[in-house]
Amino acid sequence: MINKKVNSVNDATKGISDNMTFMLGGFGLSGIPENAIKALVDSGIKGLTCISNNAGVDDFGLGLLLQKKQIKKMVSSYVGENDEFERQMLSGELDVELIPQGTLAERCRAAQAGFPAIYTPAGYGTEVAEGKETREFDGKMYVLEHAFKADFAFVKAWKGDAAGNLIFKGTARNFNPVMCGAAKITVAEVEELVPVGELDPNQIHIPGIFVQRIFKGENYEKRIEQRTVRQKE
Amino acid sequence: MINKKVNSVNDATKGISDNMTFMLGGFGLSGIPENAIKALVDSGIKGLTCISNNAGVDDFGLGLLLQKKQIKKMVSSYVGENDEFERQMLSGELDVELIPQGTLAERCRAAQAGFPAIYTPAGYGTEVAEGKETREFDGKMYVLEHAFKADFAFVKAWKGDAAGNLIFKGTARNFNPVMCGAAKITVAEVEELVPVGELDPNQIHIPGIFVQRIFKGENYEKRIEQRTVRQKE
Amino acid sequence: MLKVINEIFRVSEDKKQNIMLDKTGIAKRIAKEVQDGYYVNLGIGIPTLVANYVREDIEVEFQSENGVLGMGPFPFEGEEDADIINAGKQTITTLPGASFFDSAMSFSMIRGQHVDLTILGAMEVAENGDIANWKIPGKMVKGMGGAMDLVASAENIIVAMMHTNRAGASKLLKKCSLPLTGVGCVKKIVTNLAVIEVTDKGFKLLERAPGVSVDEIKKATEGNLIVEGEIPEMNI
Amino acid sequence: MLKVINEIFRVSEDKKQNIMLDKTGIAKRIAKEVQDGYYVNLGIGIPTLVANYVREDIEVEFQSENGVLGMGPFPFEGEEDADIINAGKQTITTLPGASFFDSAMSFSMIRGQHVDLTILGAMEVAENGDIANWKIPGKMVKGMGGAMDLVASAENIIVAMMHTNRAGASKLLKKCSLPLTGVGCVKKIVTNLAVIEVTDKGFKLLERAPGVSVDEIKKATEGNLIVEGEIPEMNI
Repeated sequence: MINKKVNSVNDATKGISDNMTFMLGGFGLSGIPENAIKALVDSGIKGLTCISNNAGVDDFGLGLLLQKKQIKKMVSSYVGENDEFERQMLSGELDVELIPQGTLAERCRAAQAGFPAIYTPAGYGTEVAEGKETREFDGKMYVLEHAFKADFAFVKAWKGDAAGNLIFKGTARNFNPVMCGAAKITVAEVEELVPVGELDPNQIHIPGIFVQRIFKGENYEKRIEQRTVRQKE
Repeated sequence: MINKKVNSVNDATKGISDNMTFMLGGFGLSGIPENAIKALVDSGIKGLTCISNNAGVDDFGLGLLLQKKQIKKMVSSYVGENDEFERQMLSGELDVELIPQGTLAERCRAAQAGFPAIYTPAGYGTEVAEGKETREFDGKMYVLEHAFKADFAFVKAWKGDAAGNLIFKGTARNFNPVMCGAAKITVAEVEELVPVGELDPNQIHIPGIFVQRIFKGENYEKRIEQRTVRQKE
Repeated sequence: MLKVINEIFRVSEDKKQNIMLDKTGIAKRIAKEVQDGYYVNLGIGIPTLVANYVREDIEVEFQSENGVLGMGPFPFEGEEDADIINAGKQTITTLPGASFFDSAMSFSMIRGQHVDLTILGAMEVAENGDIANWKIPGKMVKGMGGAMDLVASAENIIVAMMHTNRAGASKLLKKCSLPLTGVGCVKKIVTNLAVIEVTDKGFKLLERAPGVSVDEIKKATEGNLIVEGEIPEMNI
Repeated sequence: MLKVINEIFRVSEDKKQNIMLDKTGIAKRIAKEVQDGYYVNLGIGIPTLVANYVREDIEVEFQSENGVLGMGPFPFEGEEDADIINAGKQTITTLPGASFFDSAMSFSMIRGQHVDLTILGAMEVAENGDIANWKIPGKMVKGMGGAMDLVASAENIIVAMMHTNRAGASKLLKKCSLPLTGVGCVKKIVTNLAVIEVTDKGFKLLERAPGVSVDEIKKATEGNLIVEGEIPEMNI
């Protein structure tokens, strides 16, 4: 077993620096790498490009990095829950590249799987396709989209082991698996770090080969964005 | 819950006919859809194109279809365990397209995921790339390979439910998941058909949406090709 | 099974109190398009309401692009789980037979046309089936989320929207003025005034909302409106 | 952990009795190239033997392209499972920390260069790094299996083979005569005679097998052989 365990988020984020490109898992505030984000905020590094489906809210998730103006560019599919984001974007301080959600997922997967580019129908005929190669296959039009290149991927899983194996929970899975191995270094934080051999090899979502560093995260807030409930009758 | 359960392999293979293209899961004899193969043999349909990593052995797996000369063309990555196969190939009765194993997997996945084609480095500069488009990305050469088009995919899983959800076991997983939803109709046979709700939604390998018909297979032989063991000391 | 969903969605709807009757009517009419055995992706807004009115004698599964198939009702108070949400970031539950998966597999379902019906809102639809629903230049841009993947992939797209915008201008146009979400993809539109099919020749009027005249629909439709024979009233 | 594998592989090797000493020697020499923390894909034949000789004080995981990472020794008699095999279709076991996955993910590991070292056999290697190992025209063609994906993707490929074929002809050529498996991909070759690096200028001799002279290696090498300075003997 190749040991990927590090003891702290500081060890896990070793090597981060200004102007790097990061991938960050999560959909809304669900399944975001809370510990890594906090460490990035504390580090004070700036000029970051962040590839993440969303940009958090004003006071949580990537919003924390935005507050401190550490992000130069966001690559996302949906960013609408964040006033500071809006201010920075409209003032031109923040560069924003909006891309379709499935394209975002697949450009991560392409990087993970060694594909240079993919042809997707999403965005054909729209401004998303401007300046990009388009091509017809079987009478349908597709846009050529390239694999992402990133320095670090920060993902959050439910359970993991020192071999780097990961299991995600519910819809907190989202973009986390496709970002594993899609950057030069993948850092996984987990709620539970279990002994090697405890996870069923048949039920591992991401094998450890895609993960370089793993640590047990602390103090998960797991904030809910839209608390919708029903009453017991 | 949308019910995919059928009661027999005959119901499951309804609609098969001469000259169709089938995908069949399995690696060697591991994880092959034994019940479906038997039904195809019994049906007597001919002129088949079979997309399958291997071609079985003389008296098991796809070898059974070869014995009855039902296969017109094989698309595989490795076919070396089968005398009848060799005879038919050398005599020209059988058309064989050999493609790299990773390309085979990804051409299935492309069909499943709605991608028309992929760029893979495998086979560049070899006869596999002859007549195909090649292209450079970042200084490396890739070959354009197209998504498969198939009429039926026959897969074998370990556990499944009437919603079509599947869980595979060990390396019997192999090509089975990527073939689900990669053909017009996906037929899954399972060793255990469990009540809907029993499978953990977090641990399902293939969601039921990719499966059109599911049934409980019978009399699995699960033959071992290379029985390698060690002695207890 | 659906009964449970229906009851729940109604609860939330009643609670909100801001659902206009015609939005409910649109949802009710669209619900009739949902067939037994359909996998359905519902957009945010009016489309979400459709789940309330699907017939109870058919089986339908709802997919949410953030990674769940087999969505159920909202959780009971106190049972909500931050790890189980829908694409609108709302806490949800799952029904028996549900599954969770990653974003790549979710869009494999969508792009690979395994989802049978996509219902979404729009700011504008053009008579050639173009749709615009993600961006108003100069205003805050929230992003397209999964909408571009959905409209580029789905064979069966129904748009749920009001026939005109707040200023009274038609949203059914000769040509979209806003940045497009997808081209030539919308097949059917259900508005507060009409059911319209998008054909090679333009908007074809299929049904009128109760009490609405063909003339009123014509007036509210900027694009070419094809009216052939008697136009029946919607049966909701 | 590796100790277990080693013991096991040795058992199977002893049992077979058909392993030539030089093949074992090749495997032993290649084993020295395996570093701590490596994920390794081993081809069939000599490469499989490499697992026997990896240092016991380092951690290595073996990947098999049919869908397993963390392969262990063969199972005890009676414990073999048809659902747990390697790419050679042999029954295997897994070690703690192992995982199973589908063929697409397996080749994501390979194509995505997450596997650190690929060791495979060859029929021919050319001085530009081309490799041929899957087809002899006119003879039975078994297929390339995963070899083309492996050689097209891996950054670190070591070929394990005899220096000459059964007819005594060199397998290290100016140009491959057989259909290629991949182009310009081989970095290192370990044969029964030598350790050779593939450079821009051709085969560079790094080490001699014990007792083998530079002249003997030159004679057995059809391609350009670069000999610079004193060539040390392999340390096995």
